[in-house]
Amino acid sequence: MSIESTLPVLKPADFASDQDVRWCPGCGDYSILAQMKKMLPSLGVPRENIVFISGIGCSSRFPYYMNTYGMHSIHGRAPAVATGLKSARPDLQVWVITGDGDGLSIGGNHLMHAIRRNVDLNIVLFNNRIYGLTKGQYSPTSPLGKKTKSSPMGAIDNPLHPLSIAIGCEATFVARSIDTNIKHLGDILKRAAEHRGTAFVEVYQNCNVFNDGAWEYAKARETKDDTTLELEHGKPLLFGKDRKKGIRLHGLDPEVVELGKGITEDDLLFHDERAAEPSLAYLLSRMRYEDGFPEPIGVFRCVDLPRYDDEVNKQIEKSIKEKGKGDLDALFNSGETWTVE
Amino acid sequence: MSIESTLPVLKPADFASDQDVRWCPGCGDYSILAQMKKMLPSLGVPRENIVFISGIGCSSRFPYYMNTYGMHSIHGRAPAVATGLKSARPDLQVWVITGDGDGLSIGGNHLMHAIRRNVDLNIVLFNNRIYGLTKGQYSPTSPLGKKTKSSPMGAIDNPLHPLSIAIGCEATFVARSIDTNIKHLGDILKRAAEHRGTAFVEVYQNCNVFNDGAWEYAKARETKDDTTLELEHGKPLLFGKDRKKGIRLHGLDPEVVELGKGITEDDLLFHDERAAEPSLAYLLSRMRYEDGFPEPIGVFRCVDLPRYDDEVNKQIEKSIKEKGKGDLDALFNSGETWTVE
Amino acid sequence: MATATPSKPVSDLVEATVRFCGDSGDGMQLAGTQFTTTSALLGNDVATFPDFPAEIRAPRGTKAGVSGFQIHFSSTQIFTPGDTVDALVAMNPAALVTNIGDLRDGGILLVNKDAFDKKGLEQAGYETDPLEDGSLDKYKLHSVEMTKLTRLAVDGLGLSQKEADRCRNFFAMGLVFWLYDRSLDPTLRFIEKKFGKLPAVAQANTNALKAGFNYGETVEAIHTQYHVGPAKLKPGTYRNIEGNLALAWGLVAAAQLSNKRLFLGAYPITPASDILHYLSNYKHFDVLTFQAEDEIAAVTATIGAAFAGEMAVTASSGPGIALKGEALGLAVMTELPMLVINVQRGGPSTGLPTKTEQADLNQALFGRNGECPMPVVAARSPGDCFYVVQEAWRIATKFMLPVFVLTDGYIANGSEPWKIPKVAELPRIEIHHPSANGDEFQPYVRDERLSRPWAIPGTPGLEHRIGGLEKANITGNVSYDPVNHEKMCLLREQKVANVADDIPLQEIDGPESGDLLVLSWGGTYGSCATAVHTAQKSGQKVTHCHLRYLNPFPKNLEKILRSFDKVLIPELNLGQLNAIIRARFLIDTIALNKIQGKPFSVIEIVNKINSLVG
Amino acid sequence: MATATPSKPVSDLVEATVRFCGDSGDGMQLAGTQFTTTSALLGNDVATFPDFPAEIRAPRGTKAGVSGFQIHFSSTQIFTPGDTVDALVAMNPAALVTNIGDLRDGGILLVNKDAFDKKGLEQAGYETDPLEDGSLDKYKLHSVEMTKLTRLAVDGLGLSQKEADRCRNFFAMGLVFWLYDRSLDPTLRFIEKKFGKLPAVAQANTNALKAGFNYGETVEAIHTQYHVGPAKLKPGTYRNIEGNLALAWGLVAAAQLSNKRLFLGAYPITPASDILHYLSNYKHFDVLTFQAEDEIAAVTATIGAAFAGEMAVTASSGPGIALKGEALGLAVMTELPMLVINVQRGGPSTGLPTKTEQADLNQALFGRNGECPMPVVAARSPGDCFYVVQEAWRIATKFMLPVFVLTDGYIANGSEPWKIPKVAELPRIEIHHPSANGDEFQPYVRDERLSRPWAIPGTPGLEHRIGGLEKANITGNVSYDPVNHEKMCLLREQKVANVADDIPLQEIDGPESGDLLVLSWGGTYGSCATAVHTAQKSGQKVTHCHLRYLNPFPKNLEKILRSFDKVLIPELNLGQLNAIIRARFLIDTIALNKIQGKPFSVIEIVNKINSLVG
Ligand SMILES: Cc1ncc(C[n+]2csc(CCOP(=O)(O)OP(=O)(O)O)c2C)c(N)n1
Ligand SMILES: Cc1ncc(C[n+]2csc(CCOP(=O)(O)OP(=O)(O)O)c2C)c(N)n1
Ligand code: SF4
Ligand code: SF4
Ligand SMILES: [Mg+2]
Ligand SMILES: [Mg+2]
Repeated sequence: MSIESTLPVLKPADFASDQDVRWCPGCGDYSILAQMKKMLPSLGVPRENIVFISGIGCSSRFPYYMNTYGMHSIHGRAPAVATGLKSARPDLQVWVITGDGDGLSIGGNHLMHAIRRNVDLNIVLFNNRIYGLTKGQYSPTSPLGKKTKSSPMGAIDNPLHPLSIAIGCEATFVARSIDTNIKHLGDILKRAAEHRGTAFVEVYQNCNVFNDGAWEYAKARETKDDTTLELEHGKPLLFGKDRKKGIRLHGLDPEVVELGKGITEDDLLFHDERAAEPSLAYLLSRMRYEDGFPEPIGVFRCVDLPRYDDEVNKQIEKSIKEKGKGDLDALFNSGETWTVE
Repeated sequence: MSIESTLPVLKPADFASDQDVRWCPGCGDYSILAQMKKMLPSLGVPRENIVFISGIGCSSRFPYYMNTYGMHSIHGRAPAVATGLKSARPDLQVWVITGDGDGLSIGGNHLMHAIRRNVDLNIVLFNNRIYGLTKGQYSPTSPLGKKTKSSPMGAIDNPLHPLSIAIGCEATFVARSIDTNIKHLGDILKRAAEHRGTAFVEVYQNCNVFNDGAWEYAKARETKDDTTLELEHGKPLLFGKDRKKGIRLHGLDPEVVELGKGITEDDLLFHDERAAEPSLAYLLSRMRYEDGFPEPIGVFRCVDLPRYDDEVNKQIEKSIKEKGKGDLDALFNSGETWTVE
Repeated sequence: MATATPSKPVSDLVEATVRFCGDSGDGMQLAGTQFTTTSALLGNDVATFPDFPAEIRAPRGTKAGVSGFQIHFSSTQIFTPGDTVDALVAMNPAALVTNIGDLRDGGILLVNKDAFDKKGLEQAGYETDPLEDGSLDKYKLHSVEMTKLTRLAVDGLGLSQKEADRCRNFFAMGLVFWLYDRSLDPTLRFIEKKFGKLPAVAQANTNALKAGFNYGETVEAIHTQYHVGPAKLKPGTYRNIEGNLALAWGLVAAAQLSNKRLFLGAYPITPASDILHYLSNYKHFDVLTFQAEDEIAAVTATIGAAFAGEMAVTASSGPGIALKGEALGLAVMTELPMLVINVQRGGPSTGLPTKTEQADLNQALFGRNGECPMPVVAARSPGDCFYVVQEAWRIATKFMLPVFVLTDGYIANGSEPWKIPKVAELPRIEIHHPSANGDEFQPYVRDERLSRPWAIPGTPGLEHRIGGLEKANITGNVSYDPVNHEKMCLLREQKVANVADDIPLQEIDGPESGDLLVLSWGGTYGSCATAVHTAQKSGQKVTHCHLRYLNPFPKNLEKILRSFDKVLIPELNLGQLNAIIRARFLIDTIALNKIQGKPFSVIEIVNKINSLVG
Repeated sequence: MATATPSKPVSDLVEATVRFCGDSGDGMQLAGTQFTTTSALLGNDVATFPDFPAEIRAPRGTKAGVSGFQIHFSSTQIFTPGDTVDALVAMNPAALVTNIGDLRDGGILLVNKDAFDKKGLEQAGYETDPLEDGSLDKYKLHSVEMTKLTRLAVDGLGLSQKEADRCRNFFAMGLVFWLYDRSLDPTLRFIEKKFGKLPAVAQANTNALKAGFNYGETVEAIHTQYHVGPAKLKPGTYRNIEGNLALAWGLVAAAQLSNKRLFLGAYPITPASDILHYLSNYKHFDVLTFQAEDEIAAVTATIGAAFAGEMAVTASSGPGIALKGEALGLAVMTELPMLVINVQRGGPSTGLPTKTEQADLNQALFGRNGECPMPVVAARSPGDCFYVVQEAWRIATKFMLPVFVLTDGYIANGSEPWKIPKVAELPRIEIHHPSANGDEFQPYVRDERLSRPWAIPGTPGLEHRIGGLEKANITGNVSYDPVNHEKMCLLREQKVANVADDIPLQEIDGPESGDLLVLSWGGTYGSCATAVHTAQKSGQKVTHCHLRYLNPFPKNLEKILRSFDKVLIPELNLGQLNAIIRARFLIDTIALNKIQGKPFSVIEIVNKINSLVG
């Protein structure tokens, strides 16, 4: 695919399909859709070279609303569909849209393997901590004790932490944002698009029908400065309304400290998204509001490593270079043959 | 199940079934089988209360050779079978035997969910970094560049690290041992059995037919002291023939140091398998021979947290206590009813 | 409040069909349910058909967001929710345009006039206002300002306008209750129970309900009230029941009757999820529900629970059942008893998740690798689900094998009056677990039915290993022996065939021979029964034969089939049972197929019957 | 070394069957392959049947560890590896006891005497030494000290005893080569190529081979040599080919002929893994192999690749295919072309992984939820795999749908001479991808065959979305419309039916009418063809009809079936095609079923024919 040098300049509206958007009024998905449409034109990638692949769930309706190529596949399998597509056509920009159920319950294995292969995909997981489309069962990210249709006495399944898993699976790019934090979300989606390799983005998304307020602490104007922490590469971990609080390491344990009284920014943990080893990213992924920590948003990890889609095609090129383009007649006639007159 | 007070004392041979063991001569699986048989009597659990569940693979033939209850299920699903069994019957001791293909390729998702639910299972993953039973394709733990039947130009799939994943999935017990390190292996299996919750054990296992020598560095008498490091709770991380080498933390990065020249044991990283947060365990799981580190063996993490099988039954008990044992006639007659004479 | 004394003429009817439709946010399912309960309490026979959109909440006012609930109520026995509607309540233009086609000519049409504004009409695609342009002339149109009247009725209770508007469905209900001369009492009780803790809301709904009722009573335009008397049901205590609830109750009952704990391994999927929801509320019945990470984990955990000795059940719908295929092979190979429930929906693939279909019969029979036979039974109506699962569990444990139970979205969500059984009168299910007797334990030794022993872990002396590789008969050891393999394949097949010795002979409804046999299965029961009754009444020699057992067939089925000149097989698929009957009996059956995500109407079957028997 | 001048009497034979058997470590597969190549090079028609244990390396000397390779070679055309064996080479007692049953009375038996020690006999379960106790009297027994003689032959080359013993199979080969008057040259070339870099090993194998040959030449006890002349094959250049290799080559060819890249998404599984292995070696043919994490990822990645515009293929065996069922629904719904290959093995469940069966036909036809039709084609022999996949790809792309290809373990691992085609003479496969033409793009618009356009990402102006929910025809938008759903179900069905217009009429082998038609499909071709030829020779009015197309059937099939008094359907299952034929045509066909993990012997079919046509 050759990209023409004088690309028409696209606008967000150019990325809207002709289909009515059918999420519940007030759903956090709308905001993510809007940020995606807003961000995409900035990449300069022609619309026809973009593909959205999703599984099943409210979130997975996403591709229908984008005027790009797309597939609303089956529950949990989007990363695998996308791996096939991207390996075959590394020139395309491939997005995977998934939910906490789609991506971490039925689809956990494909997610894990796409990430470890570092296929050049942009995976956005809409985490609303509930199964929306099937009307409100607890999901793998629902907190312990969560009462839902299928857990009337409270969920007893210890929740998964999407970023911890991704990091456990050798992820090269891991980030987090929030549906209503629109500028941040747009920036993160762009960073994901620019990363070469699997970019895994968790978005805190509100399901106002079945799990309203799940992320209220991280979204509400009054609390968000204390409950979230915006990661910046090379910068100390600061948060709070006046950025007077920070995270310091005590051995391997992070602790919240107030600046002043002898504690300066230099005592804090500094973020390094490019650290070769993911231990820092892992540690950051463990910081949870319920344990008294601000939850980091932004890019946890971003390192450049070989990508499956690239390597698989390189092996083909190399093989052609070394052996010459395969000659079927020669192949068929290789080995022991005999002739009947 | 009431366990009789005067249990007959069992011997390893009591755990051998009448089936011929059919692994290749020299396979590392024999040693694991032997250690299991040797360790089990020490637990004092009657044979009939032990169940081995496996998937498919050479390793998964294991249950046939144990004179306990057992199921050789289907590829990748043993953790799910075992979750059903154990939830239904928490009184049983349930082992899951799996391989790097069975457990991390097709079965990755079930493994992840059994671990995060902290079902009281003992999962032993025989890691030979190859698909043995299907005769030698690369597995999710095969190193990059590994040439196999299905990767003639070398594998390009970035390998997974079983312990990193387990830790990414909220594991409460994580350990590693080596098939030929029989005393250590026996101890670790015992620790796993004693842990309440999912105990995940990776065993370095040699497949002498399709991947001979994969772990030679960690097994060979000449090298093993330098390439492995035996973890001990509360102790500094020491290794090397004369235990003169150690691991020190530099920020979040481990580094190998020689003791002496101003460096003492106190400067080293101390192991704490009971750390509430798994960041240390995670960091240890990243130390790899190829990066110049000794690979830790032993127990990485061991913490006590609620178990799914226990909780699910507790909710039932609680519900019975609160609502009384369910009365079907009353249930059927609840709500609006009417009578036809 | 007792039934009001009618002040307008009351016309007696044998039966009637009402449909409430409106936006998904309009509370139509609640209105329908209340009308159903009230009618049932009045002694009517009832049959219902809820129909809701696939979207959780499609944008308000759009056609995609229309939700409907149809109730057929009668003073005679009925089996279907009715082909056409006698009275239609349409809360907005989108509901009107999508539902008007089903209102019979001359039928009553109640619309919420307030919703017919410019935006509403546009969203429904109306170019002119149908309330004004004469296009509804063939109906008895009553255009009521429901929004306005509801707001007035709740005025002074301190509700926001949004809250006030949420009471509109109670206004509509009240009006329809008046129209069909129903008591408000059950609904008033319901309001009390449901909103008791929110007195203002409770009062508002009460006011709206009564306002609707009084509106009918007062307004001149509506001159006649209708009355449908009680049906002659068998004596007993009744309740109205939905299929999924009946199924859940049947499972709990089967567990108690067989002295087992119930284990459900499930992953949510429409329209099967409610089984999980209901059962997760029955923990005090010693029911363990496991919400698995996917359908494969659900079924394999179920196999684990079956091995453990539980009453093990997994429930899903088509796409989820597809994922269970491989594991069901393991269940067949290990010869463990368990139930696999498929609440069928429209396929293929994700298909039409909220619509009904019966196109997974082939999947149940053949959707596994190798020769992998399983018995298959199907429920015919909401209440029948209760009994079918008990029967399935009886078969599973007696023959030691997994059994498929088929229901569908239509009976799962539909409801009917259900005669409440006494648990003491339900048949017990005997299960035997062996214990050691000194001999070496042989896990694949067989009894006269070919069943192997169900030895459960924890039993001393019976330690054994099972699995998916072919087993030697008797010993259960892995066996690659060719002759043993053939023997085992035939044994597994025979075991299923033996079930035919243990099930009732097939019953028929109508003469034992004649011109036409209508052969049906599953959720089409009601339409077929009604159509055959119609035909019989008009003197046609038509008999109905409804199959509960799809594998194996009852032993007398062939004889029945051969006693009729023609055999018609109506199915909501492209002819799946039809092909099986043809293959088995070489009879040139006639297929009637419909695959529109909804049940047969009676008339479709009647027409087909007429075309066949003149 | 040219063929030795025979110094003993040579007896001419039309055909012969030899089986090598021994421990899995004994190199019997290699011996068999070498004998096959040599015979093929001599111009014989050959058919082979390798049979290896399920264990990777079962303990040495046990029955579980016995590996065998049977070669049928002939001066006439043959189709099967032979029912019974004329000469059996048994390298140890376990091999003898498990294989002797197939040696014909009077057959030649060559055993390695050295292996018949106490332990070996015990492992095989012999209480007395069969070489001594007279139990083998009905065979021409030659008890040879192969181990000792091999060690002598390689003496002085510096090999360890273990290495020396590994040459025993070459000794056995040499002896059999002498017995059947075959040249050693191809094997010498093979040794050179394979062991060239290890001169000592190469020399040792050469020595052992020649020692075996010379042993035959010299030893008095073996008095006769046999000769099987060349067969009259069609002129051309031939090679011997296994089914899985032919299949892999067929795929590569189909890709080239359709100007596509080949994408294989697969997860290893016996007996399909070799397809992945072969194709992963053909990267220079622009073949991309993706070893997925499981079969679901394999098939869904394949769907992704199909969407991308590749020649997308997934290959597995029964249990893996079971896992693909749900995703195949998506493939059907998205109407994308792709191939799904099932190398069938013994089922159900894990079953008999290394054995053959044809019990997955039902799964291919029905193993999905909803009405989910797919064309199904089946290969009949190793070489036929090459052509079947090309035909399947032609259908897939012409009709825009996924196509099932069935082979089985028997043809996948078996081999036969294969006339090497010229690529230029193979039919091209035309594929059209649309590009924007100014009109709005409609992804579900249809051509005269009902195929929709294959628009691929990267094409400007054709952006569109597909998925598993029901689609509106033409526009491809999600549609819950009842009538559209029925229309789409019928369209998908019709599309498959339309394939019948595009495939050749069914051919038969024998008269156009008669007493009996033998109807077969897949890997039973050889046995059926041979049996029918035998019957025809003995004057019976029997015709053979072998199906390549199982869905849809060729248009003239019904006519053919109705032209015979009886129809016999032999299958390695419990009657799957049989049921389909009965359902479709209402013909009272006769099933002949075998499910022993191995092919029909010719005699089994001949006997059945005799019982039917007297
Ligand atoms: C095989 C299969 N199983 C189950 C379902 C039902 N299902 C659809 S979406 C969903 C969960 C969706 O949850 P999530 O991914 O969190 O998405 P959300 O709706 O919350 O955005 C389930 C269980 C299905 N469509 N297919
Ligand atoms: C559904 C399914 N897919 C594939 C297979 C084939 N298969 C059996 S074992 C195996 C991999 C085994 O690898 P591993 O788990 O590492 O076990 P090992 O043999 O190395 O001990 C595969 C792919 C199968 N049996 N079932
Ligand atoms: S159910 Fe929740 S996640 Fe789904 S569309 Fe509605 S608000 Fe959004
Ligand atoms: S193939 Fe490898 S893992 Fe399997 S039994 Fe043989 S040596 Fe062990
Ligand atoms: Mg969700
Ligand atoms: Mg392995």
